[in-house]
Amino acid sequence: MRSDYVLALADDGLIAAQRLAEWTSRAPELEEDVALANIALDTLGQARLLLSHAGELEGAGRDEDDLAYLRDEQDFRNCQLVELDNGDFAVTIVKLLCFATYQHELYAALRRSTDERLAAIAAKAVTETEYHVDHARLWTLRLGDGTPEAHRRMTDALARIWPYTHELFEAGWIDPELLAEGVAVDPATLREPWLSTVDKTLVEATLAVPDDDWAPSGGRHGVHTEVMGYLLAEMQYLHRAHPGATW
Amino acid sequence: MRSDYVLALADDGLIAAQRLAEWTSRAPELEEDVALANIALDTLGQARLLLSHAGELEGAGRDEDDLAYLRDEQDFRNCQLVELDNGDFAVTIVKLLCFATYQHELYAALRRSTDERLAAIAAKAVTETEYHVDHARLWTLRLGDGTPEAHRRMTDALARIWPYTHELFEAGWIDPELLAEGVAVDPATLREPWLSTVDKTLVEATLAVPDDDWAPSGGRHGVHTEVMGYLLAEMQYLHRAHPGATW
Amino acid sequence: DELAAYFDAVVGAEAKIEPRDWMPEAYRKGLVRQIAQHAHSEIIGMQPEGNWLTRAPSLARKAILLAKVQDEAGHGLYLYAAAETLGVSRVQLFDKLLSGRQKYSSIFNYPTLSWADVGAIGWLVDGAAIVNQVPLCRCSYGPYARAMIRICKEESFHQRQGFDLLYTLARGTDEQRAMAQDAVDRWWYPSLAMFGPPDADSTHSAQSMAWRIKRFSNDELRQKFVDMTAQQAGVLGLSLPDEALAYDQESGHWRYTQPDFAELMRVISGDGPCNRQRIEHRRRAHDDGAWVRDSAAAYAAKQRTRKAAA
Amino acid sequence: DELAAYFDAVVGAEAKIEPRDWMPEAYRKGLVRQIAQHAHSEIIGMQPEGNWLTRAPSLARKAILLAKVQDEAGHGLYLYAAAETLGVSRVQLFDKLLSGRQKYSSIFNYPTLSWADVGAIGWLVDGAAIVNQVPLCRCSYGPYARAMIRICKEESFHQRQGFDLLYTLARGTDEQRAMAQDAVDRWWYPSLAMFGPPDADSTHSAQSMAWRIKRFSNDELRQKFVDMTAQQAGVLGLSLPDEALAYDQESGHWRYTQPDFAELMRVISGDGPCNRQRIEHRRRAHDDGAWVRDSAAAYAAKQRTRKAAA
Repeated sequence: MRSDYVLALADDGLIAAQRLAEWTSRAPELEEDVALANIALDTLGQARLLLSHAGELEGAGRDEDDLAYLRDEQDFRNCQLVELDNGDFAVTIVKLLCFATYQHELYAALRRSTDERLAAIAAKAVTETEYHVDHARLWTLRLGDGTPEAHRRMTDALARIWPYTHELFEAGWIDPELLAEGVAVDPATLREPWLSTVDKTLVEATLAVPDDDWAPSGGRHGVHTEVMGYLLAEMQYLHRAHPGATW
Repeated sequence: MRSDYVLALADDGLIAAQRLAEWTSRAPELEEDVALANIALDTLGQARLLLSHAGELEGAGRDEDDLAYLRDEQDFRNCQLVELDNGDFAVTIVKLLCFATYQHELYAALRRSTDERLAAIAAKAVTETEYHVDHARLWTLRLGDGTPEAHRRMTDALARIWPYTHELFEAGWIDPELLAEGVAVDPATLREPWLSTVDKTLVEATLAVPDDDWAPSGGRHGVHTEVMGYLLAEMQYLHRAHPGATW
Repeated sequence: DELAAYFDAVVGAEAKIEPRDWMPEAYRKGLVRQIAQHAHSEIIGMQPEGNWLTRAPSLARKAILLAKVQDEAGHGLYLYAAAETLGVSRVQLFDKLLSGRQKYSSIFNYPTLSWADVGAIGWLVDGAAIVNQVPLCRCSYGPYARAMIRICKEESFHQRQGFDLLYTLARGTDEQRAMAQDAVDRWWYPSLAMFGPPDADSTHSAQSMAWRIKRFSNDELRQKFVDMTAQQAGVLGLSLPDEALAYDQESGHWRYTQPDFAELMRVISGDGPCNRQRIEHRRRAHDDGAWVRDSAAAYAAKQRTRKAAA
Repeated sequence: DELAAYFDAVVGAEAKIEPRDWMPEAYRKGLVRQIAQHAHSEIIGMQPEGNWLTRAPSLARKAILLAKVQDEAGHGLYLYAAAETLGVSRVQLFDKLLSGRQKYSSIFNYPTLSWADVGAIGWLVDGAAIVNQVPLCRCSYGPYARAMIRICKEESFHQRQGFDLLYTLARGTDEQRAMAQDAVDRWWYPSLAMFGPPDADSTHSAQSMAWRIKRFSNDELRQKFVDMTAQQAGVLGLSLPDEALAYDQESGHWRYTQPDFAELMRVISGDGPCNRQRIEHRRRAHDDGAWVRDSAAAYAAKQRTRKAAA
């Protein structure tokens, strides 16, 4: 279903923004508080457009808030990468580098989607994600090629995050018809440009792609990690505590 | 109202047990995992009896789960002490020492309550809390009079927790009629024996009562600290996500 | 002397003193203290509202709140930059905040206990801030005045958003309405206290007035705020927790009960509900970020060396 | 020699070997490995269920779950004590767990994703554990056999509680029923895999049988579990995710599809969904608690000195 595809992309952004928002007032410097909030805002904004589009495609009358607040965990289709705990700033930067680069490649390709609305959302998002990638890249350089402690933290962060990047390029969950019709992009085709961009930054930062072929997955089928339930409880509690209310 | 009084005592135990349960599988040694779970179980058990009693006194048909899961934050009447984050093991032990000693004095006095059900609950609880006090006392000695690092952590923990102990002995929230009728115990009368017990342990542990007269309060009137909302979201989410379900 | 005469003339003519101009040491010191305290308030002020970011009950409100808290960080940045034109560094000022040697607005030492508090802060706290700050847009020190113009524009946007949030709640379910009223009840007197002690007890004021930094007394500003807010409360359909509140036909002002200034003094001196928490939060963020800042500095140094060698 | 003959006679007579008795080195080593792995499983097994303690949807269930997880810690303690009678210390064994040199049951490398998982673990995982462990109550090594008697009693209590939890969900709302079915679907094959590889690929078995440690083959135990569980699934009104599942009149057993043993091997070798998380959690608890254990040791030493001096 086309709405399932759009929903998965929306959930990626929604959950990524939720994690980024947790950083607010906790960043290493003020400029970074501004920057992370900015990226969270962009990502949330993209997610909102995608959620509304998915809701309309579904045709069951669900709006962005119904989809964000009233679905249960197994109905969320985001990749597991975005739900992982923020960890320290190194983990956050590695997550951002991997995820923003993926989103950037994806949106760049989706500008040519035959779903015009999706193409329009992608066209706007691609310029936003370009900035996210750039921001993550600069921090990767500063941390990878700065002090030994930061280098060690970045290495640990890469070891922790890398296994979850494989799921980004899985294609099995996408309705083949959507690929045939040119609505969806085959994620497997994004892997090579993604890896080349990420690897280039890592090498420049004196870091390296970890040698680890563990590839956890399941998010696209509604199977998440144990932290997801806590994230949703916090995000949805207030909305659910007041059924039918307008905010 | 008598039900409000009982509810406040119940909430103390419910929230204390919730925090203790967070320690499970995280304790410094296995024996302590067992011990903290034991104390949590006792405390939760007491809270359940008190909640049921409060619900019956109220007479609106609310059972222990309605009261635990369907009240909003400002309807919880627990003291702020019990809702505070667990912090490290030192903070947990200081909280336990202060709270269990308070509960022990309270239940000892409530054995003579003219509310027979309350007196019966107190009679059972007083032997349980005796063990809690003893457990907290032993750890206070081991940490206060052990290594310098542990001593420092205990000193920090006391500084953090002590201000919140004052609220335990406030009486203003209790209906004077309940005191006159011998249903309730005036918390102010518990302070002296409480302080003498706690101080004796601290002195033996080479620690000292902090010199700090900041006395935050509000819990008895439904005004909590900012961590309480997160605690309740986690505790109540699942129950609220399935209105009317039986578990 | 000549410099002092020029300074007095500029200030007297309602023109701007700029960083390169001579200024009395007390003027400089007072401004640094005031601008720093203002910047600190923006930074600490991110916490009470930030507390609801992950729990905002709609995505539209989440985005608005995220943008607002981001604006606060931005305001902090402009203000530290304005203070830096007076010859102090942000690092020095930040250190004074973290060590408790400089204050921030005591309003942020109260907790946000429900979603409605986000609305109450926008409506009342930002409302009071605007009343306090609008006159500062004409302040005699150029960089501060210019920062305030930009900040006030954004604050008034935030104030309308807070009002709108409460307006929605006040017209929502019974629980939402109760939540809104409870928030207003808790934030009203702390907002009144934002204007400081009564004029009779206020220090620094006369000199600040002469130097065109302060233009109205605490009590004048407080009255202006009450007049504005009492009317808006009617539109909201929420009550303010003051039985004495009444419109005085004759004076054209609202009569109101003064806040408990003894409580204000307790909170300022450190014993508000969240003083320790707010500073500890900021200190932890600072400490946790130390390795990041160190690495960024080390990287920048390496880059400089590389460029020099190239 | 004489000692070996005595050992063989005791084992052959279904009597117990006790710590003071002579035993073959391979018997001792094998037992240490088995008991330690069993103890580690209890300790790591606290995590998946502990994950729902703060979110249990009723207070009665919260208390039951808390008691259960506490029992698991208790089982770990008995088992480490049983292992210690064989001349190894708990500290040594724990170190092997944390460094990955000793395994624990791979079942705990799957996540608990909903409240129903708590029920599925009780019903299926504890059910499988009981089938595995009941024969161990007659094991030739006394301390292990006695620990198992106590543990099995508690496990069967847990299994009934898990069944009861699922029974309630299966008769609840549509969402609850779906939650229960989803949990059973996810936990079924991992539970079957708990009995280990098929007999054809199993090592250690013959010697264990001779020494009266193991009494049934992996496949025999797996069949016993399927027979028991298939019937109970009918009572629950939940299906097991195996279309081939069918009662075979002739043999009196249920036919079933074998689990994916290749997946089992992947999970054992470290690539299950939660292997890294489980060990990291335990290691963090251990590291965070180091200062506590150090201080307790320092205090105990001081007390000894004081007593000696008194």
